[in-house]
Amino acid sequence: EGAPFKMGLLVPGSVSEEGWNRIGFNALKGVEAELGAEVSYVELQQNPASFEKAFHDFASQGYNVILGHGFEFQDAALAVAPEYPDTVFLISSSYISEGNVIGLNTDTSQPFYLMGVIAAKTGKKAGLVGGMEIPPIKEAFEGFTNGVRSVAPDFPISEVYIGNFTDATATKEASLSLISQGADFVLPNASGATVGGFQAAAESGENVKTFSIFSDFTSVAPKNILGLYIADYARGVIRIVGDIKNGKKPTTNVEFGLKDADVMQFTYNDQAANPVTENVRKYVDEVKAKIAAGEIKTRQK
Amino acid sequence: MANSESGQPLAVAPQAYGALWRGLLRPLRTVAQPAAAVALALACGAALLAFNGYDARAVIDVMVLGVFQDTRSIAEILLKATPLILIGVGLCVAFRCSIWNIGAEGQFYAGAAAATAIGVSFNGLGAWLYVPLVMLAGALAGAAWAAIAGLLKIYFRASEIVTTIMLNYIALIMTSYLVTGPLRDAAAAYPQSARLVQEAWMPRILPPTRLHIGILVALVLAVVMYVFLFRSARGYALRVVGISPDAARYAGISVPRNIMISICLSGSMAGLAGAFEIAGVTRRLFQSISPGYGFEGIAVALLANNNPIGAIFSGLLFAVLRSGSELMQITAQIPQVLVLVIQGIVILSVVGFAVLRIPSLRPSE
Amino acid sequence: MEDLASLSFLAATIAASWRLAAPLIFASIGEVFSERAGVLNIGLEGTMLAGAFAGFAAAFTSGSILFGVAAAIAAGVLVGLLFAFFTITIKADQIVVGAAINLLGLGLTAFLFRSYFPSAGKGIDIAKPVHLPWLSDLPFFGEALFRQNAFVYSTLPVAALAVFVLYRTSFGLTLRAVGEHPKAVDVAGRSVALYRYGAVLICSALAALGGAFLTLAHSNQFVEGISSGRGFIALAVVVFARWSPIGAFVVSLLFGVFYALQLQLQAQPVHFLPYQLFQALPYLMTIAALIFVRNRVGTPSMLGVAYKKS
Amino acid sequence: MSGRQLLLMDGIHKRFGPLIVSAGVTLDIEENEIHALLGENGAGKTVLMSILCGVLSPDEGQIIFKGQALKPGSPRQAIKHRIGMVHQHFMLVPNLTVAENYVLGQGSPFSVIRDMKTVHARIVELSDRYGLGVKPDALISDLSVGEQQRVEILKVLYHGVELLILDEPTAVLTPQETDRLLHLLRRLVEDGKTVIFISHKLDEVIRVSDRVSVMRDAKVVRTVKTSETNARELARMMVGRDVLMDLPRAPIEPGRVVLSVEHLNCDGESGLPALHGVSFQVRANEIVGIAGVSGNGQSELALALTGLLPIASGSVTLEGAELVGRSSHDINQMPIAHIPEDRHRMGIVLPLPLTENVILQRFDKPPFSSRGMLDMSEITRQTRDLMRRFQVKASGPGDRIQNLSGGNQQKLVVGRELDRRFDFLLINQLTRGIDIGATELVMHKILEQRSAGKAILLISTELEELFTLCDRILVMYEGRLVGEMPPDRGRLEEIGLLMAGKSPMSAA
Ligand SMILES: Nc1ncnc2c1ncn2[C@@H]1O[C@H](COP(=O)(O)OP(=O)(O)OP(=O)(O)O)[C@@H](O)[C@H]1O
Ligand SMILES: Nc1ncnc2c1ncn2[C@@H]1O[C@H](COP(=O)(O)OP(=O)(O)OP(=O)(O)O)[C@@H](O)[C@H]1O
Ligand SMILES: [Mg+2]
Ligand SMILES: [Mg+2]
Repeated sequence: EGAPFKMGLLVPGSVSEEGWNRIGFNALKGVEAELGAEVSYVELQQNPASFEKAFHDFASQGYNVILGHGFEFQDAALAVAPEYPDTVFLISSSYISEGNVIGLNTDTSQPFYLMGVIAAKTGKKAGLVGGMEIPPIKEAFEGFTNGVRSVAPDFPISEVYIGNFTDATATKEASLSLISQGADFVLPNASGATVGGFQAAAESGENVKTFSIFSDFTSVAPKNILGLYIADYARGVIRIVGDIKNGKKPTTNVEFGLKDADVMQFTYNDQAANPVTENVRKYVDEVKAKIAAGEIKTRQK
Repeated sequence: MANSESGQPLAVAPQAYGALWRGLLRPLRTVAQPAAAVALALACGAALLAFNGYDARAVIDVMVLGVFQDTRSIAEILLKATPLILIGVGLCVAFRCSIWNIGAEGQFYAGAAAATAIGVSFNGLGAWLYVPLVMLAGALAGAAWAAIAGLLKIYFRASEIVTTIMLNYIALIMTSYLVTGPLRDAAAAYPQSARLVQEAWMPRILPPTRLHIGILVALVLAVVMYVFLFRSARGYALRVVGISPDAARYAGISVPRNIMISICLSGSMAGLAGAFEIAGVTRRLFQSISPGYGFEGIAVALLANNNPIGAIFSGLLFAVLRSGSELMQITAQIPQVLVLVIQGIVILSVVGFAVLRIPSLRPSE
Repeated sequence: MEDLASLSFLAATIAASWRLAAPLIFASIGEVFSERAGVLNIGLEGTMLAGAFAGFAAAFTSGSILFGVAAAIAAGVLVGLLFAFFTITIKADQIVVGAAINLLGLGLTAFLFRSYFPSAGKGIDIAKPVHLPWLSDLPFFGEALFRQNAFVYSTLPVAALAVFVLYRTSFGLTLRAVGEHPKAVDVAGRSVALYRYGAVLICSALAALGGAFLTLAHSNQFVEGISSGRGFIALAVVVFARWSPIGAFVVSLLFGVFYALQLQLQAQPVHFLPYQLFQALPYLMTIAALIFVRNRVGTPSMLGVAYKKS
Repeated sequence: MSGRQLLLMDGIHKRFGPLIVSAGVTLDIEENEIHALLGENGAGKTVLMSILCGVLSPDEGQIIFKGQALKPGSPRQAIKHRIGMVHQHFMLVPNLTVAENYVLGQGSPFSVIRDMKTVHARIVELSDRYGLGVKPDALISDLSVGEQQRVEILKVLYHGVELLILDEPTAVLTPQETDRLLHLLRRLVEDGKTVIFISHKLDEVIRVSDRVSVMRDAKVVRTVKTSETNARELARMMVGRDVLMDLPRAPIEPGRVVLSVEHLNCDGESGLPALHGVSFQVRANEIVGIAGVSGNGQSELALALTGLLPIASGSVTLEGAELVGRSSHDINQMPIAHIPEDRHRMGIVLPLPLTENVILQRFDKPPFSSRGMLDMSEITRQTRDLMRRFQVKASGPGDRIQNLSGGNQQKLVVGRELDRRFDFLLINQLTRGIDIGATELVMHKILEQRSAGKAILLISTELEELFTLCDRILVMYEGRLVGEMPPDRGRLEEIGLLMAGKSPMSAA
């Protein structure tokens, strides 16, 4: 029992970018700091062929927990897991629960639903800019759309995909093009390239509104960002990994939502040129409570 | 590996001692040069690490000992080398015909998509039929995708450099459409195709590792392509077209025909690589099935001086570097992107050494 | 779909086209110089990344965009020297070295970015749009053309300067000769190698500027691989433009138009086509355009061939 | 000829790898003379001159010009001392105009080109003075070879020369053009300039030069006064044996018609009509010559006959089989052999070894290949054999053909073509640039083919060659056949006029 507790992380991109990969990285660092675990990570550039090997590399070196940060790791984990019954394979944004492979999911559609509500209450037209059409993005946008629809069924929404997660310039141009077509609420969601969307909002005047997602981007567009949705996925992961360390392996998949206030922080930016009014905030709080209580479905499952 | 002479069959009558001397010296040189180049590149990588505050010893630990630690590691290297060798060998053929096919990446995607389409479609076909069928589908689709650039060149004089680059983007976008549309696995959340029917899976040759027959096919094809290029009549015609289209026309060698042959051959190899990746490794089609194999394949071919046998070695080298870089990140948290730097330096030092030591390698006017 | 036909849609598309074209204009005009001198530099992508990173790093630490521009040019010149040393002095194959430059550019910028900017969430203040008196307030043209930043405007003087240098100076004349008949230049008593060095350095410096445009004048951050293939597109632009700087400017703009258009079309609320079709539009249009302008001439005849003095 | 020394090249050594191309050459040139340089192909004439004007640097030795040692390997230095060279392969940039070519390398590299008007004016003035007819704004790529030659000479004059070097300037000129050139050279000497003149044509050398230096095996073996020697002696000095200057041509009656061309029309590569209703026949045992100034449709005729240029209308039959409409691949399968005009562009593949050049058309046929695979040992054997029979000088069959001198390349091409199975042999420029020894050899081989019953069409700008070999000579002008002549040297004048587009009748 003298062996140190070890956790490994697989990310599908670069941890240096603000965005999805950074979230996973922060979780890893949190586990290291709070649980005293020995940690390591590997970046796999969206290449499915290398996933299995990376799991093997970690597992064969005696790692106790391996977090595959993204549903795309699920297949590879399932293939490798039977060989290492003592290792727990956690998969982000997955609903899996098969032996030692456990899905962790942050239901992003919930905060995006709230953003949709705000958009519909404060604006005339919404524009969404996605990286690639993959589930976390689509789920988020679905939540946003449902949020909008719950307030104003005819509220126009446009969607643009730039086709990658690196071209911040494309995100910016796509956002500008949406704004030129009348969108006054733009929401970028493209991992490393997200920042371009805020840039576009900042350049288009104070009437264009947006929302900072996953990280704090207020310095890029202080007048335009109405609020922040910060995902502290790390808190959730630390909780689960702590349980595992203490011998309490989860038996089903885990889903974080607005109910987990430590994981999902939803706040407002009072520096915004047109801050969200008290009335709207109150309405949003009610919706939020209902979502947390499971009374509102933010997306189909 | 970077030996131009092996690219030209000079059957000079053997003068006993000279031949013996050459026989000993040439292999030595061909091994020594790249080895020195790689050592230099690793040293540069280590210096870069040390300079930026990382633990530089990790490079040596991992590169020299780590990557070959067990059967699985070696199998994984061969697995990575498979697409690189296949694409590199194919590009040797295209480049020898002066067809600058930058489109192996797109042809790889085309092959992968076709292999998937075939691989998910039938049941009860039997592996002995299904496996070749999947390979054929990949090769044909790769060739067809490349043929577009060939036809555009022949009929519209459109530079293949431009068209293959464009076709790369289009193939990527098409794959994205396929996995979110027609080929999408309805049951999965992730945009990916359904899993291939088990009979279509490439037989594994070293269980429990993932190594499959693809590597054997790649090695055989490298030899076949070498013989084709430098020992066969048709390969000779192809090289003449590559050096001097006017001389080819004068000699009654059809230039368009050889353009099509070379670009389709290289496309089919890239397509085949795509099929192997699907049916041998991932078993599904994803949007980003290639981490840039097609571009790395260009470097593989060029590093091998467009010699298919050489491409085996440069392909292996690049696979080792990639494997090592993943391991380095796990063991020493060294950013994996360092591998790109090391690859770049390997190429530069190989051409540097080659030019220093073999005068005949200097490009002639 | 009625707003497709509206003037403001048009103005926005034109403005976006020019912005999207700007990095391509820099890089492709640079490549025109290099290829006119007979040097095929496929290392544009890596060079652009070097410029994007150096520009960002310098501007981030100093807070000055001008400093960023200077750093980007310096980085471009360094990359150019490396490329030139291997291709011109050592006479290694230009495509091989170009491929290596691309790997180095991508790898080194990512490596350094991670090592020194672990969490650069803040980014830099990018170049501001320049308000031109009177012009910027014109009803339609103001929005379409005259609300850009200095980088975008500078594509015009850069193109004009390129034309002047290439066709009106002794340097340009010799440069064009070097790509066609280097020996004639040698016999005329000029160093082929020196001119090729010059051409490559101009090429790399401009490509690096194109890269710096991305971080200093468009998005305020460096992202690994931010050039996203623009270096390769620029190569295509040069061929399409028949090795002319004006052509490179126009073709880059055309590409910008296609790209802006696909973004605009995707954003249209009612369409039943897969969005990938729109994404493919710029590339499909390029191929279509190549078919229409068949029978090209003007490839420098010594393109890609090293020059050996004896 | 003043008798004062202008230039001394002393003990020049130069090697390319193992090949010694200058073995301690010493050459002295006097002021105001025309000094001819003679030598077999590959003797090292071009290399020596390249060293003189700084394009190559010598391994050893020094160059003393007007009593001053020149820095070796510096073209600038040579230009500064007003040493100018017209190269065997033209040094003109094809996509630039004449004037632009002239200002290339002039002035500061960072200067703006302003004064093109002055440049044009000076070109026109010089051109008029020497009667060269050079247009300053013409694009080089639009000019014929002869015109380019004059542009080259004027370029050197434009830059102002004291020592003018001409490397085989007459190889592509018509007799009239050659006459004009030789006159020009004499005028230049009268103007105080000095000329070094390289040629394989002894009669020109005798006519124009004051002294002759002969090179053999990378050395200058002798320098003599022209007035004290003759062609036969010069030939012996070069080759080391007596050379037959006039080959005996057995009188044979021509046999059946092998090639028949009727009303041939076709367009050139530029798209303009190049041939207008060309009709002629070539019979077995017959050599038919086509004379003409280059650029009058001869190239197009050769390409059309071999399927390399599409034929607009007309008919070409070979042994009764129609060639029109067939691909060059098909025509290659027929009993036809073709010695092309531009060997660098078509006849050979420069970076490939001799072996792979020998098999160029027959690579997929026995004995060179069987079942699709090349038989390398057989190919090597055949290459050696061909090298021996045609006296091709090279370090071995594996040598890259680009390392051979032009004459040796030509011998290989001639040998390769004569080894093919053919009834009709098409030759476009047989002896261009090859030395008299090699000329004798290949002419001899061609006459052998004539005796063996082959039909031969010889296109040439070289009247001497046509007179020696042909049974009859057709003259081509602006894409038309304008006359037929017997190979009678006495009617040289008449042929010259026909070639210039003038009817001999009206001229007379
Ligand atoms: N263009 C053609 N027209 C008619 N027959 C042809 C043509 N090309 C090839 N053939 C015939 O088909 C056979 C196939 O041989 P091969 O493939 O070597 O043809 P090829 O034209 O010589 O090929 P390459 O163009 O590579 O030289 C040839 O021997 C010839 O008889
Ligand atoms: N760059 C080179 N590399 C290697 N060998 C060369 C080179 N240039 C010339 N040679 C060789 O040097 C020798 C002399 O060549 P050179 O061109 O001077 O002959 P030449 O006397 O001018 O012949 P010709 O009458 O055919 O023009 C030849 O054997 C030739 O093959
Ligand atoms: Mg053939
Ligand atoms: Mg010569």
